[in-house]
Amino acid sequence: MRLGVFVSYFRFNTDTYDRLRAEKLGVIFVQNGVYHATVKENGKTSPLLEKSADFYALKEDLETNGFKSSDVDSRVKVVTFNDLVDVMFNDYEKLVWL
Amino acid sequence: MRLGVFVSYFRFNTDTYDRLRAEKLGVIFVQNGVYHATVKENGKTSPLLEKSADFYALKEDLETNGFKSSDVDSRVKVVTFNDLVDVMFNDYEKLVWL
Amino acid sequence: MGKLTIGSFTSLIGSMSLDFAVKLAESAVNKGYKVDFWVSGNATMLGKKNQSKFRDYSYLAKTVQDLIATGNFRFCICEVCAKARGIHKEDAMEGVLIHSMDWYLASCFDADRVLHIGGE
Amino acid sequence: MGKLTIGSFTSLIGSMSLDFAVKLAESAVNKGYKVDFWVSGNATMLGKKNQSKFRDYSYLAKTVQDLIATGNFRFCICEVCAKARGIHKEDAMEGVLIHSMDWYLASCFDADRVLHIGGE
Amino acid sequence: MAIRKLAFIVDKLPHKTETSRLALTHAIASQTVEIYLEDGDNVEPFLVFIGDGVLNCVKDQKAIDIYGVTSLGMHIQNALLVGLNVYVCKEDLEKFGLTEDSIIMDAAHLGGELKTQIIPYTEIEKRVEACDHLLFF
Amino acid sequence: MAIRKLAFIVDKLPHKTETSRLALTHAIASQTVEIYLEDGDNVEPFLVFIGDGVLNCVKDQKAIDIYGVTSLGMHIQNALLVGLNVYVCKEDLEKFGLTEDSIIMDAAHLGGELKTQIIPYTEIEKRVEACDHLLFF
Repeated sequence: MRLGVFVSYFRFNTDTYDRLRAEKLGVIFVQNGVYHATVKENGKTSPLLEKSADFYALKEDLETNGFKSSDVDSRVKVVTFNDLVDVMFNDYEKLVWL
Repeated sequence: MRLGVFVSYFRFNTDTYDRLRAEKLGVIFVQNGVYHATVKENGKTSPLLEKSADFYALKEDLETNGFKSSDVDSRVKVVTFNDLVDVMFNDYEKLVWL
Repeated sequence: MGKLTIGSFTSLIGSMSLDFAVKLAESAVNKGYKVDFWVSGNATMLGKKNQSKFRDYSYLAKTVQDLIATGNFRFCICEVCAKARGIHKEDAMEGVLIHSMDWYLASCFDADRVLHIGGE
Repeated sequence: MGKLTIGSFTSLIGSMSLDFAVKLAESAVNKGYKVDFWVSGNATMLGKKNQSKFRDYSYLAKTVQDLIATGNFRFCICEVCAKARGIHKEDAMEGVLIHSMDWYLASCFDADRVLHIGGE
Repeated sequence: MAIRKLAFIVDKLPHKTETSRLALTHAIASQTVEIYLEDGDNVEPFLVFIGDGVLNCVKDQKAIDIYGVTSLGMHIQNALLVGLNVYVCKEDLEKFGLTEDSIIMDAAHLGGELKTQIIPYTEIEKRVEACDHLLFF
Repeated sequence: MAIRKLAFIVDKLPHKTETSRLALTHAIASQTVEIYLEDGDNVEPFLVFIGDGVLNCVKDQKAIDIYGVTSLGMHIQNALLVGLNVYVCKEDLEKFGLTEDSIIMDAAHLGGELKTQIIPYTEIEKRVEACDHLLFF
């Protein structure tokens, strides 16, 4: 299956996230999830980025929280709401919000 | 200071909890906080119980979630809402809800 | 073009998940998709009429009404969730549908994509 | 006997923090304490009139009204938080006070204990 | 004529918030969905409890006595009663030291025949893979 | 004649939920509290950002442009403008690799004189110890 996973929290129990598998897996950071794409804690990037997946971060939510595209980890693609609709319809068939 | 700390979550970022210090510290498990007093994960009790503090768990919330007083860790005192009012007024002067 | 069904529980203002969901719906409708938007739990507050606009509080009522006016957007609140919160038929905004939870499942039936926004 | 001031933001029904807070207030009033209960954010929903009672949804409106009737319990909703959610003076339950946030701080001024229930 | 399978996945705790409850009430609402659909069409929801979500299944929850609100346990019994499949992750139960005896396994006292199914996570994955839409609560 | 010190402590993130915002709006409401109090009595709130809460202070938040709602940054400037002390935990800023340059340090462009104070956690503890009531958001 092609599965798109929305992550809206920075702090959450990641047991479910860690377990999710799919032929094609996408992780979309929105709301406070965007901190996974931008901040380092004690110099370390988010462990969520270690999963084998395509990563996206919502531009509007990055900016809401004071970040620019240049602050985003190189593994993460910045998308707008407009882009996100295409990602949802073209790249994934099932979507979940953790 | 005499500080009473309410814990209503099972999963939460415990950075603030770990840092809190007081001459007299009380931790009151309510709502889903009661799981800290009752469940073991992989055989281990909650790390929150390792703090130097007096622990309480709300009887009504234990029962709401299907637990009895006999399921509660021996370090934790079971209190009712009625008891809790006394604890708040007699044993602590400042109260926080994490 | 396909149909997107969005379901959300999270409260108006107190959570920005609903702001996210409304903006996503808007983008999808603008691109020509049909969107069904189901709100239950605290999200039913978004169906309440007479919400006031202040700078310190997000305000989604206008966008929802504009989207309804396009004809490609259905907005439905859970009847019993709303009533429990004191939101009855006469308290609802114009154009808002009020149904039982089965409406949402029926919408999922012929949806091409479903985004169910659970959480707290 | 002393005074307890409780402040809560969390939503009606969607979160059970408000159920906890109302039960705590009830126990304190029964023991002879005075309680001020401030609700802002989504918790202002608790001040809405005509909440319906269903088994699948917690129902606090009756307890709040009984507590108000004791004369030892003041229940105040944040005016602007409520208006943003479409809850205006005419939508409020009887006996409910409506003030700005400064009311809460004034209540904290002479409170013996303050329990501020933040969180999500 | 089509059946759409919907997976209702609960990985959060009961009672503090409304999410687990809404998973149950929405899934049970499938009983009346046909009024909106054409003859022969239907949805088939099933419930999955994983991670912390397995704690929703613990027996003897007293929410109705204490807070006057239906417990998650009662909702799970209702789901079994109307014939919804309820899957609970074996490994996660074990992680919390729970067994068949500690959780709600049936609604026999209400006349229900269906039982809760405790299955390994790999089996849950197969069922999730086979569904049309995923709803995480 | 008494002054009650109230500590408003923010350890959660901005924007997703309303909690950080309500910390700021409630603290700022102290400007008008005297109408309820006797002459000479007052409350003195101060704001503390610790843990994840320090991320509320990051500059250039565009919440107003994107979601039409005041950003946490704007609220912090308002707090400084009305003369509330704003303390930010030094160690937590450093943990996230943030500096004075990355956060809101003043409301100078609005005519404010007060500056954000970056102090070690032990200093925050002293201020919290000295307050009458603690409000965690």
